[in-house]
Amino acid sequence: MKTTYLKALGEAMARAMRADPDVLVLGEDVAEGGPYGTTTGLVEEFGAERVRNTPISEGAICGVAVGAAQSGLRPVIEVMFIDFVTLALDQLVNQAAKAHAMSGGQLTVPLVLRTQGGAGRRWAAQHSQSLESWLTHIPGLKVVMPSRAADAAGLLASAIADPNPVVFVENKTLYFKSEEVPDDVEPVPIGSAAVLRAGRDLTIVALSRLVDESLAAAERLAGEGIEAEVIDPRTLVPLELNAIVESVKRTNRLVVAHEAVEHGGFGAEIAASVQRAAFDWLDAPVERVGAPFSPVPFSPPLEDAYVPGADEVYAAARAVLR
Amino acid sequence: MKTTYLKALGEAMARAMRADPDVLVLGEDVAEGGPYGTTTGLVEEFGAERVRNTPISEGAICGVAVGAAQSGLRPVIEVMFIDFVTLALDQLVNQAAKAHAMSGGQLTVPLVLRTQGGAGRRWAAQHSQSLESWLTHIPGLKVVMPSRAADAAGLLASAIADPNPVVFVENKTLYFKSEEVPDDVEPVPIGSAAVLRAGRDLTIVALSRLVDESLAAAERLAGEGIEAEVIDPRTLVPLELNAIVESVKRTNRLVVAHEAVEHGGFGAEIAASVQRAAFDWLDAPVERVGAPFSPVPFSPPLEDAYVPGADEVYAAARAVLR
Amino acid sequence: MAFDARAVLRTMWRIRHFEERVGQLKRADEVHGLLHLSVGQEGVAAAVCSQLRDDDPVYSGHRAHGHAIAKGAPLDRVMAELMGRDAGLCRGLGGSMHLVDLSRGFMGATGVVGGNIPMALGSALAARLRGGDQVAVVFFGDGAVQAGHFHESVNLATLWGLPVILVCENNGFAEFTPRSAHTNVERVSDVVAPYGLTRDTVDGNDVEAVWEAFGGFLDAARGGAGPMLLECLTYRLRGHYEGDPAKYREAIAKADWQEKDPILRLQRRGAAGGWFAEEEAIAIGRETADEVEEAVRAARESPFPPAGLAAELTYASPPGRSPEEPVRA
Amino acid sequence: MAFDARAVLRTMWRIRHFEERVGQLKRADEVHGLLHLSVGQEGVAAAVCSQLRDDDPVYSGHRAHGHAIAKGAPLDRVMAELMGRDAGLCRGLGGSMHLVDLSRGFMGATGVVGGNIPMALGSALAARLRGGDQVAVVFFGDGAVQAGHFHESVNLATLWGLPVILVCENNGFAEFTPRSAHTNVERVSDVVAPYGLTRDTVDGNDVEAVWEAFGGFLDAARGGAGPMLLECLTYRLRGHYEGDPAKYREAIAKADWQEKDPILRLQRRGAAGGWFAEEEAIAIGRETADEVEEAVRAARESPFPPAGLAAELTYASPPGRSPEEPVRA
Ligand SMILES: Cc1ncc(C[n+]2csc(CCOP(=O)(O)OP(=O)(O)O)c2C)c(N)n1
Ligand SMILES: Cc1ncc(C[n+]2csc(CCOP(=O)(O)OP(=O)(O)O)c2C)c(N)n1
Ligand SMILES: [Mg+2]
Ligand SMILES: [Mg+2]
Repeated sequence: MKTTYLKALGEAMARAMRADPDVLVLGEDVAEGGPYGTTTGLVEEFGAERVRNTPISEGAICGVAVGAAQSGLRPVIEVMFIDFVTLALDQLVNQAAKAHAMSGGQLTVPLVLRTQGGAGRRWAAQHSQSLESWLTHIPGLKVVMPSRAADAAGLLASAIADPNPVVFVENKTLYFKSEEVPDDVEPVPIGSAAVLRAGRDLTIVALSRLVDESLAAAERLAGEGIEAEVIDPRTLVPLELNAIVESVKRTNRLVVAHEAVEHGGFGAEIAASVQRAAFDWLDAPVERVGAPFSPVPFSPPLEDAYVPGADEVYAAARAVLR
Repeated sequence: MKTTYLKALGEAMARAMRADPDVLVLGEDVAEGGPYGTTTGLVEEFGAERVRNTPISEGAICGVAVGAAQSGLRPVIEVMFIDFVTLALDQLVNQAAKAHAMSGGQLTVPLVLRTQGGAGRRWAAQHSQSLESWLTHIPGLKVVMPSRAADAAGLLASAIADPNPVVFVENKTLYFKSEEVPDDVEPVPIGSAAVLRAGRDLTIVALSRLVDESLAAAERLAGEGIEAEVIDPRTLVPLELNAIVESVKRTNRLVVAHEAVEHGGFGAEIAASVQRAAFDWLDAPVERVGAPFSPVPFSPPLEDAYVPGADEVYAAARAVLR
Repeated sequence: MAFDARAVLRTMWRIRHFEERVGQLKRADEVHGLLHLSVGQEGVAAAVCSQLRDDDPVYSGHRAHGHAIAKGAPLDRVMAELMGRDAGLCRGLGGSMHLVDLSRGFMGATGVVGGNIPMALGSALAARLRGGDQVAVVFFGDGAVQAGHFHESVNLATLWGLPVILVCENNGFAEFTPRSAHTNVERVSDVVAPYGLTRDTVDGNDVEAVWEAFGGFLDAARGGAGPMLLECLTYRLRGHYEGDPAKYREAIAKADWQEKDPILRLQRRGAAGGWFAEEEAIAIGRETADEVEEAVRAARESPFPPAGLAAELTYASPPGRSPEEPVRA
Repeated sequence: MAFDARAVLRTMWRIRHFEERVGQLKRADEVHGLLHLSVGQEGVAAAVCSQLRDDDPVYSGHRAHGHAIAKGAPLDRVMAELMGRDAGLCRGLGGSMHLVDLSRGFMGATGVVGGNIPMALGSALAARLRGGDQVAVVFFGDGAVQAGHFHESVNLATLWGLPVILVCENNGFAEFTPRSAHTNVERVSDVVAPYGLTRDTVDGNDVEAVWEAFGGFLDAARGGAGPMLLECLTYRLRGHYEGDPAKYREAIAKADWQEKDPILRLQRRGAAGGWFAEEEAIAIGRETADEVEEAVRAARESPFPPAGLAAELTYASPPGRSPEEPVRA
């Protein structure tokens, strides 16, 4: 069946709400479908009690979700831009992430925080960030970042079913990409990576929007007789590091690619972990592809130059092959 | 002259306020000295207009500081615990860090956000975190994290003089350590590392509280005939990576140690950068020392086991020497 | 519910003895961390929580011991928590600022001022969506009222008509500074006036007054008339935290305090009203003191938690792979 | 300051023509990003900013074009910014939601709703501590009033008596939902009542009324009587952003709008009051339309900024070592 990343998310929410009356959706304008239409149709099917528009109060909304989750509901909240998660971090990091441990295991917080990041739409520095690496540093949170419509649906199903707080990071440029998906989506287990292309010469680990960019770079490399293996971790926490390490032990070369600023990005964690786990197998230093160290510029040519893509992945691949 | 990290900070603020009428201090109970007494005496000398107690409104306080800085003041704000910086991140990350670039260079935001992190005082999961790595991922912010009273004073002077927003990360367990410092403190340039112990066999890069722990580990190693070089970057952004890389090119081995959770901590950035810059010189994978992946437990024996120290640094050193 | 003077007196004494004992044990380094005692404020916790059911969710903040005890948390397990023992309410992982007793509907305390308020709304929302008649209650101080979370929450609670009662213990101080250093609005109940929610300000040291005011709110909220805000004017007898020299304010004269003390007041009132004989009050004081001693003894017997507990409880099962292993792979 | 009908009319037409042109250019893909137009709301920007000095700091939000223009930002440089050109106010780095013109005291816009309000307090604090008589002004919408930053700021501004005027453009909608979906408190001026600050609600499409109300506040604030809040009831004629189908609300009937339109209203009023001849008004409309065309032409001539500009301006000089080099070492 043909669908889009966006529709896949909406349908995953609808399925979860049909299956479990405790699932509800909260966020700004979600009953109107939100700015992208991700939640379109939900209020008609499930009503305004379970599909709740909220005021512009990201902090309180997240706190409400934490309390609701602690009391048995399974809230799915939408924070319109990951840039605004900055307003919800006390609730997410100090409360949601720690409640289970701090209570000695009494409380569980099965909430999903859906948000989206990334540049490319000329929305400038406050609506284009990629801040997922922050969340990977917080024990108690799970962090999911799908690049495929089918994974988005399958991982959202798993996230809603998970007893822990899950941050679900979407990408605004993927929403409208049309894609073929199986008619009945299987839940995708949180913590499992996907090998999207097999190869023997180097491994490329890519996140979210950089997955397609990396596949494009792999095509170009293939034209030059180089076979790149492309892995999409899909989940950042818990990360299936073994899948990456096993691949690197075969290819002996690694490129890690994401859209977030390279400095302090999740690529650093992957690079640091792999150089330790596969030191004797690496024939070249791990190369990282990420955004340069500056805010996202508004001007179209500058934004286009700022956002890493297939060219940067290709160059990094060439560097590790040198 | 003998002093403490705490007193050094207070005196640095007093000196800056004497030298520049635009410098002011804002924060909860700062006129009363705050919970530690860092700002004791300031209100008596500079008055309540320049030493301002605030309500419990971290978000607005940070925003006030941004606006004040954009209008020519040099605010030094105190966020009592780095855990509460979660409430000020919109202002810090979306506004302060980006104002200069987003305005095409028109605005400057010379503000200093002082805060403190770290465990060890049984203050539990919401008052013991180390979140500095978040801030190193944000272009436009400088991040300073001194381990020495003299550096605290010298770097705070530089931070207040800096035209950019500087996050000044202190550690609660260092405050009362008495230390010998020169009578008139020299400003310490932001972005310069300090080699605290020279050695040929391995390099240990340590942050904040882990610096003394690493020096202790180095002593123990010395007793076993191993000479560790200990480097305190002092500034995380901008990081003097060259100082670390040069050292590693001599010692061929690196341990990075900080108190923050290892996963996603700043040690990952250092490890990823060094394995790339010194790949051919490394005789062993870079080892990282950091906290385990869990919230900080309250129970004293568990907290003591949780917080990394000299033993963990020693074990990591032994691992890279294997 | 009719005012149960005996029960309230017993609860207040339980809290008073507990807190006093915690103060001693802190100086003896037997309990740990940042300890915020509620000595002098017991009336609010007792009058409010005595009227709640176990399934009414209650949230508190950094000054939480009294609320947890009043909600029914066992003294020995609260004490064990402050000692960091495995028998503690949170198995020693939470500590003073993070007490939780789910079985008693004590949903937890947060150390981040104001952060607990939206969570209470969430529990209220859950009660409503699941068709229950539970009422959520959140305790917070006057300092929290200046935090954005408070306003966002009051707006949401009124917009959604949630069954939640916001109980502000206004002791006139936030840490070392008086309310006048935090806001121009003296009365917390005035701050929320624009939202048109039912609100009241009472003398928090007059337990009967708190009982009546809260009881009325509770009945209304059960009937679906929430939210409400109850401001209780009270007084913190000790420093902000144990060890705080409290130089920032002059101590209250002993006589004035005798006048204010919610426990002594209730005893005087009870004696005058013939609610209970003086001996009975004395007995309650003695019995609760013994309970606290017994709690200390029991808590001391509990071992510290197993080393791996925090890592084990970082994720709820099925936790999936802990991210640490892969990192260690 | 006496109401200057001509100046205000000219400013409103300037904004109207600019915004309409931006709408066209967006469809032609010549301007970029999330564009929030203020068509229908020009009266507030014009009546407020016309009374300010260049050194009075003004903050705005995501719907900022009109405020920037009214504060004196050159049309061509605003247009060039929306086109992402080097001649733009922010050299193309900011875009529609981040306009800044420091020389005119337009301190900037933020795209994060509510985030601009505390910053305006900071500029007001700077004015006071540096002994100036500047008054800071911040524009925000009704949606921002439910954000914690708003309340924390109102409390602080009143506590510190800061020379800041909070101007709320209440257009009854936040994105796709009416105010009733965000709060039970219809009037923003009622939300702040407890803080006892001077406040007023006026018809924001009646420029004379806005002028008078704001002028009075401004004089008082210069005299040190701040803060104040002015709520301007207005109406957003277009969608939330350009391209928004605006299905969520029925279009206003042309006749009703003719009635409401702040520009037509002022023209009717001006003609009736003999403030200016109809030809004059027509001329103002024509001249400002030409200005906008000239601005478009000039903006188109500007090149895009140099590739390295964002990295170069990430830190103010002396920037010290950019962290990137070391990472690249
Ligand atoms: C967000 C936040 N900021 C600062 C603190 C530090 N702090 C702990 S208690 C306190 C004062 C709280 O006063 P109040 O709310 O009146 O409660 P009380 O201590 O009087 O019971 C402060 C500022 C905190 N815990 N959380
Ligand atoms: C903190 C935050 N949350 C959400 C958004 C998305 N958003 C942009 S404009 C807007 C509505 C703002 O409404 P209002 O303040 O009334 O201004 P108006 O658009 O009506 O001028 C929202 C929700 C945002 N920019 N910032
Ligand atoms: Mg108080
Ligand atoms: Mg609006």
